Amino acid sequence: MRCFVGIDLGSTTTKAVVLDEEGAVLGRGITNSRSDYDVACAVAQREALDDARLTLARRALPALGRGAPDEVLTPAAQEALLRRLEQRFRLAQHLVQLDLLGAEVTAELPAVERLFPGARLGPAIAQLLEGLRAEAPAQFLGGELPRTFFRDLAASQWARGAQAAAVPGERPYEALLGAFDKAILKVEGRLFDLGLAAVVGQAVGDLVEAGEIPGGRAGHVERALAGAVAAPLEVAASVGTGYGRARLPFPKERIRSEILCHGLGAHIMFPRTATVLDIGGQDTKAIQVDPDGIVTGFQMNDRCAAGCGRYLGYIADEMNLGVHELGPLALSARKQVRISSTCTVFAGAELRERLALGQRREDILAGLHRAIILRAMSLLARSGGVKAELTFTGGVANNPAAVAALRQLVREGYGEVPMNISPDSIYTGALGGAHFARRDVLAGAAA
Amino acid sequence: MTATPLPAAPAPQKDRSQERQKAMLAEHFARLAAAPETGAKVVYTFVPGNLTELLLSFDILPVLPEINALQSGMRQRSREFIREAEKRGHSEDVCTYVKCDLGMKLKGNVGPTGDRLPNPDLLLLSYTGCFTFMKWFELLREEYRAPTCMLHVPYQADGKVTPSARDYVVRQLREEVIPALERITGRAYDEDRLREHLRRSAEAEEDLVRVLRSARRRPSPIDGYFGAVYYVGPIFSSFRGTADAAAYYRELREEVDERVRLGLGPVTPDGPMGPERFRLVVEGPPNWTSFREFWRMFHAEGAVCVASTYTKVGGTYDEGFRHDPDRPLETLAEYCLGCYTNRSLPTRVDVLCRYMDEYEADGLLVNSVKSCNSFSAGQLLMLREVERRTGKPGGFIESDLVDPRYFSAANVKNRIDAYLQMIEQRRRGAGA
Amino acid sequence: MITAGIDVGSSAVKVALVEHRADGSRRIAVTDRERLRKRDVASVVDEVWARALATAGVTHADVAYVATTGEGELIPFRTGHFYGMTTHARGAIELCPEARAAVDLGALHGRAMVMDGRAKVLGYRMTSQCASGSGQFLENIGRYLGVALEEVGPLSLEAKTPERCSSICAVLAETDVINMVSRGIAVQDILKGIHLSMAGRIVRLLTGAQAKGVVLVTGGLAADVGLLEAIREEAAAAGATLELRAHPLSVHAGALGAACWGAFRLEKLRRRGVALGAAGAPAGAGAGGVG
Amino acid sequence: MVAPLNADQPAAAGAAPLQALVERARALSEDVQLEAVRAWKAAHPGRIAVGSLPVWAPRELIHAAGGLPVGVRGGGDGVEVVRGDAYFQSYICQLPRSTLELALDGSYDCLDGVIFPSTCDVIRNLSGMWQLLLPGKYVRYLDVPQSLREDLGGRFLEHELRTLRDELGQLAGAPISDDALRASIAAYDAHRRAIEDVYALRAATPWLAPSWELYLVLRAGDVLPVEEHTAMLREYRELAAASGRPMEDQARVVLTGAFCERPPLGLIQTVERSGCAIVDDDLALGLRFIRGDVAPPPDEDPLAALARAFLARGRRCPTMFLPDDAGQAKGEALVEDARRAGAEGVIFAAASFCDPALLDQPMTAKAVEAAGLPSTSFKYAENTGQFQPIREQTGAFADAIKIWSDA
Ligand SMILES: Nc1ncnc2c1ncn2[C@@H]1O[C@H](COP(=O)(O)OP(=O)(O)O)[C@@H](O)[C@H]1O
Ligand SMILES: Nc1ncnc2c1ncn2[C@@H]1O[C@H](COP(=O)(O)OP(=O)(O)O)[C@@H](O)[C@H]1O
Ligand code: SF4
Ligand code: SF4
Ligand code: SF4
Repeated sequence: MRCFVGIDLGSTTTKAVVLDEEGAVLGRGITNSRSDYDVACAVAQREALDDARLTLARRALPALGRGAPDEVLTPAAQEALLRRLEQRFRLAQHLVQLDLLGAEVTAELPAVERLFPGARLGPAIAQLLEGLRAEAPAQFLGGELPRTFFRDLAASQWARGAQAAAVPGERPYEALLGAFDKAILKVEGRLFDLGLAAVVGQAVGDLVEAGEIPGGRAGHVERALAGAVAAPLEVAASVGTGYGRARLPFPKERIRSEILCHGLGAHIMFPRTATVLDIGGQDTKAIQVDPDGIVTGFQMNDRCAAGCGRYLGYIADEMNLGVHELGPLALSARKQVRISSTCTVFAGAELRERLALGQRREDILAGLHRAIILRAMSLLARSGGVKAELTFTGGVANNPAAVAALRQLVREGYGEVPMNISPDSIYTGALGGAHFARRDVLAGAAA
Repeated sequence: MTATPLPAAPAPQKDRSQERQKAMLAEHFARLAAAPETGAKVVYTFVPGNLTELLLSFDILPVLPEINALQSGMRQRSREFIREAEKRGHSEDVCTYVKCDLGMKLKGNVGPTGDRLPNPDLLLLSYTGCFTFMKWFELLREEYRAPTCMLHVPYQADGKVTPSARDYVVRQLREEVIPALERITGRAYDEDRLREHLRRSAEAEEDLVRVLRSARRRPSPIDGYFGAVYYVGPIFSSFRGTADAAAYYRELREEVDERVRLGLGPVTPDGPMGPERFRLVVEGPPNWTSFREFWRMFHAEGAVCVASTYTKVGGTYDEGFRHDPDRPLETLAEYCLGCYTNRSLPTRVDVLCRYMDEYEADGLLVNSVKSCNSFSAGQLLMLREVERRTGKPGGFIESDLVDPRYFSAANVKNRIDAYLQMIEQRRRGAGA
Repeated sequence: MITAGIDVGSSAVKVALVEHRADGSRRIAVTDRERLRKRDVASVVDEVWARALATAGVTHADVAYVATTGEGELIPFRTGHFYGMTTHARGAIELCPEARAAVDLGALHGRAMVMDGRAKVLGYRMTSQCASGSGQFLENIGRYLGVALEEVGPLSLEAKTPERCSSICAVLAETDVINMVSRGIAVQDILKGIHLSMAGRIVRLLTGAQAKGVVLVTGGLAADVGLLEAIREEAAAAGATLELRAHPLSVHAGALGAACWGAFRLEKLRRRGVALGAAGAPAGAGAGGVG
Repeated sequence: MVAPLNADQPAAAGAAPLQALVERARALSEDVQLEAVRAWKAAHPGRIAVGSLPVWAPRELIHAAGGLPVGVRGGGDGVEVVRGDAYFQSYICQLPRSTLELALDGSYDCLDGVIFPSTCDVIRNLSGMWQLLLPGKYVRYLDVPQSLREDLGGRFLEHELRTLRDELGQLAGAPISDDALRASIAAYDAHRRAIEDVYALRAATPWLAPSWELYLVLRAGDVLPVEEHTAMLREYRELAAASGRPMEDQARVVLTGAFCERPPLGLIQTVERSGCAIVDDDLALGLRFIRGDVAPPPDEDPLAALARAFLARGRRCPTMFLPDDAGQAKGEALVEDARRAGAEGVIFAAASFCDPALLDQPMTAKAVEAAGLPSTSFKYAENTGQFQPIREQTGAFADAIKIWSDA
């Protein structure tokens, strides 16, 4: 079938959205932006297409719910099957990447050992890799799927393992980390092909084992599912946007500014959107749109990256937390410490100074989130204010403390304004891009 | 803030006028280089509120430190000059024009033509539209140990030239400036000569205005920002009131008239511009260190700047002001008081709205430069006001005049593209 | 007599023990350093302190004066505190008596000081609010590039056509770097470009403080040979006559300087007839231990 | 790292009244929303309150119109700036942002007008922004002459002041009489003397009147009627002199450059706690702008006297041009002040992006150095929250002065 792709190459993450002919979202994909833009795009697009195939599988499943009573797959079983399929798929991908990592680390070993005379890392590294491998099934087949990218997931496990394994002189911590840092870049630059089809059998098998699918139906279910995920997807058009769009391997007319894409994306998700606030990794945008989703005005932060998503990243690093953990922690604050500087680079220093003054971590975090949103409020004011409805997009919209601070400050400044936040807000730009792609093709067909 | 590049750099138009301007400048710098031998007197002064006719009437050669700074920016020397000034304890925060000029002095005071510039016999501090000028000459005074003559030009806070302000300036001209010029030249003030220069100024001003106004046509035959910074060159600097300048503007006017007749658009350093797609009014000075690259971000997209405020810092002739030979000192005072950045913010908003209207622009773009508080403080409000009054969208970019550290091409281009795409989308409606 | 200096930095804790002999000569008994790596500062201090004492084979009670510096003001067992530039200047003189200036390049700040032969600080400059070009920044970039801290310097020395970062902000510079990689710029050239931008700032600090002659680089970045080279180049380009040096113990300059000032202070107090209790007695009034 | 900032408490016996005074001053100095002004207006119906931005404005004229002169100096670290930031790029100082924030949130509604004295391009343009954003409010941009000649600058200033006098009279509903102006000048002469007395006490015995405390007392003057503030200053001087606080061994420094945007209190405390005693400063430059008394002889026009005092005894601070024939080179005045206060060093503290202060600094620093005084410099913003780098710097500065003081 024909589909349309929007790709948002952000400073932090690269997002892709796939639409079907009717403009419904088929799939979404995300990866961390990296120096090889082509790979980042390819990975995000491949993920989105895989996700699209999952959607197709979901669409195909109800058919399995029809037939003789002892043959039907109950809706619960269908759900379980889909979930399992996704889990199996993510696990398989993870294992492939661990293999790549193992190979790369091993290849880098001599170079690293040369830097640390006397170091012998081989056995420790083998052990570290083994540990990662052993942990994988529980990580993916248990409950929630991990929400972080391979890089981050592996990095934190690796750091933990390295800390335990380190012995000064013989196996310095720095050397163990260094080997990982080198290898991970290579791993990220590698494209690997792993279709969903490869794990259909495993997923079905798991459910048979769990007694959710009658053993006799296994073959039938497997065939139906494999057929659905193997359906050919033809990308009819793609539009690129985002910070790195100028370097996307797209012709110029297939590139749209982030402003237009975020405006349109927000309009598509929430048609009554009048104002869009987008906080990404290193910029913040305030956009005004008309009832058709056409941008009427916008403002972006100036050259200083203070108060953007990266700021939270630095803070999280400093606290040894994941970015997604910051918001919940901040929400548990009892009071807010007033923070004035949102300079990203000094965030850590300020944090330490405040902690040393005896202030609580949660309270400082609450203050930091408010400070970020205060800056965003200025930008909103600059762009013409907050009008109903306000849609909050970009990665930072995933942060509940940022959302809470925004709600409060909007109420203080503008009264009760309906506010939209979608769990998929990080894909807003890519969604807008995909719609531009679709419109371009439809307009071309009409002409 | 101010003034204009040597056309020796990227030439927008290989026209006769262009050649003439180049020759005028070369001659001027040659005279400056020879000053130590010829004994010609040299006065350093600023562009906004310059008293060129008066200086000419004393046969004094003006040097404009702002132009030094600008040229250093275009010649890619500013980074090193600014570094030199910062090395001497200047803050990263302050106006880079000052630092760039100071750095050039510290590095031997070699001007754009490669000749050493002569030291000043007098620092004529005509302090118009910006407080930094005062500090600038205090700093130069320490370097050159030259006498300083202050001409304090009050601000047009209420949007008009008050009689008290004019009298104050005239009296200063008469009692401070003229005596200082007499002192250094040993000559008496010759009002008839001054009148003669003023008459020529008015002539050139008439032609310049006609050139600038040609941008009201579609397509506009000129770029009223990037191109016009070359056009205002002679009149903003050492040539206002000379026969050369009058001839230059006559020639320029004829050339532009010809373009109009032929229905041509502007010429850019990369050749004639393609079809005109966007008409913009621009507020704020340009960036000099990446001038061509900056211009290209506009013309490559078919955006022409039809009017700009920067080209009015050395006089707001298009608002009707002409030097009047019959009231020589009064006219100089009114000229100083009327320069663009000496006008209150509400007046500046009025000017911009008028431009939007008269030049049928699609939008207002502000290039906010870090150096210049005089221009920049309040621009965001001006933008909002113009948007509100005209209903046209505003765009906002940030850079600097001559500090390459503050020009991020990717950043600026990103915003300009988004802005132009927005105008396009609005024009086309939802289907874009 | 033994005095100690403890330098609590933003990325590492450094300890130095100095033995002062009766004839006025000194010997550096122990230097030790432990990276914080986001661990609790107090426990890291305790760890390195105990280790240093053990290495020297002395006990806490043998130490006549414990001088803190950096962010070490709150260490409970300190005798007195000296500010960072005071101690780095002293440490620099200790390591390199000809030095008349020092530049301390640590994880977050850079600071230049000019001093006389007695380590009297005559002038100094610190980096301002905007933090681009700190050691931390270099570490982040290294991680992006998959280059270990120890490799950064040697790689930078190999650069042929360094590519400068345009951004003034460290965050935006990170993106610049990704951009460069995507444009196929060699790692060597990127690192050198970053070194040059950092060096530009550092040279401005030095010249701003009016440094001349021998300059000792102190702090962790003294180990970065690429940065040192870049500073030399930038200094030459700026026409500054500086002779840049580094010492293997450069990173310990703050702790060493603190230990030396501790002895100086002790002497001064003794002359005034004030006796200090055993080390660990609470520090006297006032934030500074000097005066 | 440092003890909580509000731990400073007056120590010795008799501390209670001093403490009460300081607490009152603290409350007034934190009153950026001008509650005190509102209260004053309620108690004095029909009278005007007129604000002025730093540096110098003729408060005497407002006072003579029966009005309350109010210092408009931004929000310090006490307000969250949203709309103010919306109008200013990141490379402009903080003062206009928080000032505009307060104007837009209604805090300045109690002001009948605002005077913007010629200070810098930022404040100049702010006057225009005020006109656009708060239409209908009285706004006066007050140009001050850069020519010191009485027949030139003097005449111009007199004309400016006369315009202001007429306009304030209209605002207040009755013209300002010469007698009223004379009385107001006298009130401000007394105020100037009271300030100088406190400064003198601090310069002699800084430990008795620590600067963080004096700073609060000075800032209270932004909202207090001049008579009350004079009384407060006198009372403070007496209480502080009698406080019996122990002497501290600190380096004696002059703090300069902070004449417009106010540094946060924590910054002053940081400087003091790192070992520096501030013995002179330009934190209240506007109030100390004219040195000595203005009071004219009975036969002289008081307005002309004010203009003349400005020309003859106004400070040549960074916002003013120093003419060739001023009789003094750049920075000499600062060196003199430092000598008079017995300072051992100079700290240049400028607001970030403050062109007047920062462009002046290399010149004055050179003069200071030539006079053999060490100096150091840093930048701040009114809402600076990170004092660590500043403490390192002033601490090292104090260390150097103290270690070598008797060597
Ligand atoms: N799950 C999450 N929880 C909290 N914050 C998140 C999450 N995911 C992303 N972010 C924030 O979003 C930022 C990246 O936003 P994004 O819109 O992807 O930026 P860009 O488009 O510039 O790449 C990160 O810096 C981080 O602060
Ligand atoms: N071998 C090395 N090569 C290059 N840089 C190094 C090396 N070791 C440490 N550094 C740098 O030194 C910095 C730490 O310096 P240090 O003076 O200890 O900082 P602080 O006192 O702020 O903790 C680190 O950020 C790191 O970038
Ligand atoms: S380093 Fe901090 S203050 Fe400087 S530009 Fe970056 S975020 Fe802004
Ligand atoms: S502040 Fe602006 S007008 Fe003033 S000297 Fe600098 S660039 Fe020119
Ligand atoms: S702080 Fe400086 S730049 Fe800012 S308003 Fe005051 S004088 Fe002007």
